[in-house]
Amino acid sequence: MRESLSPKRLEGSGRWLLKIFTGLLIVVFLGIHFVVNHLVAPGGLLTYADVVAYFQNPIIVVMEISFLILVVIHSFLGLRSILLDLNPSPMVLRVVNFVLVVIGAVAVIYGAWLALTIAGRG
Amino acid sequence: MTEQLWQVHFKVHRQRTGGKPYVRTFTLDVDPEEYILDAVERIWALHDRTLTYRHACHHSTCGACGMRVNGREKLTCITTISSVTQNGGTVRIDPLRNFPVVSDLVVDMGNFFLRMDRSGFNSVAPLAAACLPYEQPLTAENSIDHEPERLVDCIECGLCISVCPAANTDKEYVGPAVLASLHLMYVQNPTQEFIDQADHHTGLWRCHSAYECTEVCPSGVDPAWRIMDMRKKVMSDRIKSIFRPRSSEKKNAQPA
Amino acid sequence: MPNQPEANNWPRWFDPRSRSLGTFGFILNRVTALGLTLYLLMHLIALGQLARGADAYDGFIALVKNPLFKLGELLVIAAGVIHGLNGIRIALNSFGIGVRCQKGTFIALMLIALFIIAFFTFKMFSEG
Amino acid sequence: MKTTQPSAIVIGAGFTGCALAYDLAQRGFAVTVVERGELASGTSGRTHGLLHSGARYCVTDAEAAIECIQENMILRRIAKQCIEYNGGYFVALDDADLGYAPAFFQGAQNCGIPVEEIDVQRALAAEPALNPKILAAYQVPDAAFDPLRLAMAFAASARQHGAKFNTFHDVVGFLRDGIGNICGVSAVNRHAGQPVDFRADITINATGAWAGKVAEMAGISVPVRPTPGVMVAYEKRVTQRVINRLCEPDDGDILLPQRRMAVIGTTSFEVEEADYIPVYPDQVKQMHQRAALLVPELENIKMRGAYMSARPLIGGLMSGRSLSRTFKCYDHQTDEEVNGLVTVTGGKATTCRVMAEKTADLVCQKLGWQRACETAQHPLADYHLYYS
Repeated sequence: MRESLSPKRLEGSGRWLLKIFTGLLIVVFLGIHFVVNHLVAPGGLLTYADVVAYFQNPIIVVMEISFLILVVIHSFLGLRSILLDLNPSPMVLRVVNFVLVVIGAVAVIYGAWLALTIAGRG
Repeated sequence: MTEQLWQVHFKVHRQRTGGKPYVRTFTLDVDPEEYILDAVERIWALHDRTLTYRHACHHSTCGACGMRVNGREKLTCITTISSVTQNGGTVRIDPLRNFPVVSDLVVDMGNFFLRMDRSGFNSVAPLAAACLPYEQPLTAENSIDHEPERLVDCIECGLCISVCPAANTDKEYVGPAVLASLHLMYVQNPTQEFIDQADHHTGLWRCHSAYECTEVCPSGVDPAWRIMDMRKKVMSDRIKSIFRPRSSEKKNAQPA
Repeated sequence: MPNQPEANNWPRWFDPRSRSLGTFGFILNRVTALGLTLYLLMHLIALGQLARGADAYDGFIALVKNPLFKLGELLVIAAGVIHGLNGIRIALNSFGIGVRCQKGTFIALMLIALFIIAFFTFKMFSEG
Repeated sequence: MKTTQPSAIVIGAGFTGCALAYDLAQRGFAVTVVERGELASGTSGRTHGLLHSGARYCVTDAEAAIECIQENMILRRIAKQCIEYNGGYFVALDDADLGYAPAFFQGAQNCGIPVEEIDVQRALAAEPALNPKILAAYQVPDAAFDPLRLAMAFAASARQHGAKFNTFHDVVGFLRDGIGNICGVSAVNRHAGQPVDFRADITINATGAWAGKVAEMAGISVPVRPTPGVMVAYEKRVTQRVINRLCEPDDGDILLPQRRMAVIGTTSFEVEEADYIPVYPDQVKQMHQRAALLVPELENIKMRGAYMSARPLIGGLMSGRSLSRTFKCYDHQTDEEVNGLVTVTGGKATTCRVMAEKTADLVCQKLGWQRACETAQHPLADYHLYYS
């Protein structure tokens, strides 16, 4: 075979599938989210008390946290793909990867902590 | 062809190697059913001998005369003047995007052709394989001493790369034509090597489904469909590999 | 030589001139993607108010009640709906499904999106 | 007997120029090609795209026919990459055509062209789009080729042997040494708009229909007549084989498939100036009628393109069509006492390789350089590699 068109592969079917999979789940979750919101808190979660009450349900807590994880994965994979369109140098890309992972992790941990604290204030 | 002539203003991109680009306007009386390339050739022959442009076959088999006509990628030898303007109208003619401009309307196709070469692109294919897989395959009765063949659709004009939004920013992206070539080669000879070449961040995964390539292709290659067909293949292999024992997974494994 | 692909051509991603329907799908998807990512971060920071107790949060909600924020909220919903529906099309396409009728699919999905957005607009601005 | 590497300038990068550059480079010359436009941007690119079996000329011009069938077989071997080799039919549409058949069959055989009479029903089964009224059909080894890619394949092979191509370089004059012999050309780089000189032991004018104008710059007259013909391309590939009308060479007597198209040609008339030849609507109409005679459905199929191509026919007193299609090679030392310039013109796409061979033979003999031609033995380099 003649030499391949380009060296190291930085994006492939795995990440794409993950993007599609998370995207799909997000759509599903959003659906549930709206329905549940209207059953649990018909007026919407417009006061602190409502929110705390809403988070007393452990299923809700789990759902919200996993929802956050999905959104972070999906959006940051997308963001990385957009940045790859700019053909970054390997150095820059390494930084990008690092930053995305860090921000993503922080976001998830922070969100989880938030959900749990609120839940704890029952 | 109609006898009545139109007056049309041609605004042509001019640029000497290393010089500043500017626009020069030529006003011609043209037959509306003439082709843009005829007008460009007449501008060179009768108005300005310094104008440079690429052309050869004048009937859409060579792919040399790709330009942007009023901003849109066209094969100028088969684009009638009446299809892009009206009597007294203006036609803007620019070189293709995403290819280095050598001068005026001439772009450097070198890198693109070498990528086509590396993709294994073969200009002649068996009759059935030369068509799109979803088409009714052409067949000819075999009174010929070998399997009938034909020149394939892709004429390597580069319009698809010029119009592709991803190719705008990423010079490493091989572009629709090369991916389409890999698909064509895979159809003729289903070996993994073609898929592996396409399965890359500078290949299949740089496409963002704008489908412009298929829109502008003057030759019915349908690169967008070919790209998506290869994605399907890569992803189904990938999914299968998840359920297959580790050992057989090497080929599709993602580098870290 | 000029006219080569360059990172600083990125504004062309969003340039709809002399382009076909497919690119509008691409532009919409990219704009909404960036918008929603931005919103995600803002949203998380804003919700930090919850941690700071009832008064902080209720005060924040009061602020959010004004039409300007409501408009922003609506944009987020719109972006979500468009990105979601368009995403479904692109996902299906990448499995080789409906590539050749992608235009029709796009129009249909965007009409649905329009309908949903209209519904939310009505809903939000009707209940003061 | 020359021992240091000889150098040559080839003016023109059409089929002849590219093939000649390859031939000379392969014989060890340092070759510089100077072309005012893109490769094959003159007559070559706009050729009909028919790889002749020679049968078209086997009655009127045996010399040309024999050359064609020989070169046809060679190109089929060395240039597979840009030829769709599906053969061709000669079909008789009326009694006149039938009357021509015996002479045709005999002529083809005399010229060594593998010709076979095909039962009409079988021909119609093989090519259902053919006019069902055909009275006879003969199969010959015609083929269709891609013009630009054929030129590029020769050019790519030339570059593999070190030839340098200067496209978009307009030759404006000849350089002469102290004693009036031509020692190169002065040109203008049209990309940069700058003059540039090229020097070499010998300069070959391979500009086909423009050979007369280029030779004029050296004060030499070459009797070549630009003889354009029109070609019309249709949106549908109606046949898989080349369809020729079984008659003496005539207007619109060849219909060939190319990619998804069908291309009908051609006409023949003479012009002085080959730089710009308008496409005449009446000729297009005429082609349309002729095409519909061979394949009736073309009557209603959309035209995709129409173009003019100026054959380089070598002058005499006779009118265009009846001239020999074989090429001529002039050593201007023998004719005009101008040393250092050779002109090759005439010929046709199918015979470009042998034109190059014969011209290179002459050049080698002039310079006392003894190297045999090997262009018929080896396949051409992949045309993409022209850019390597």
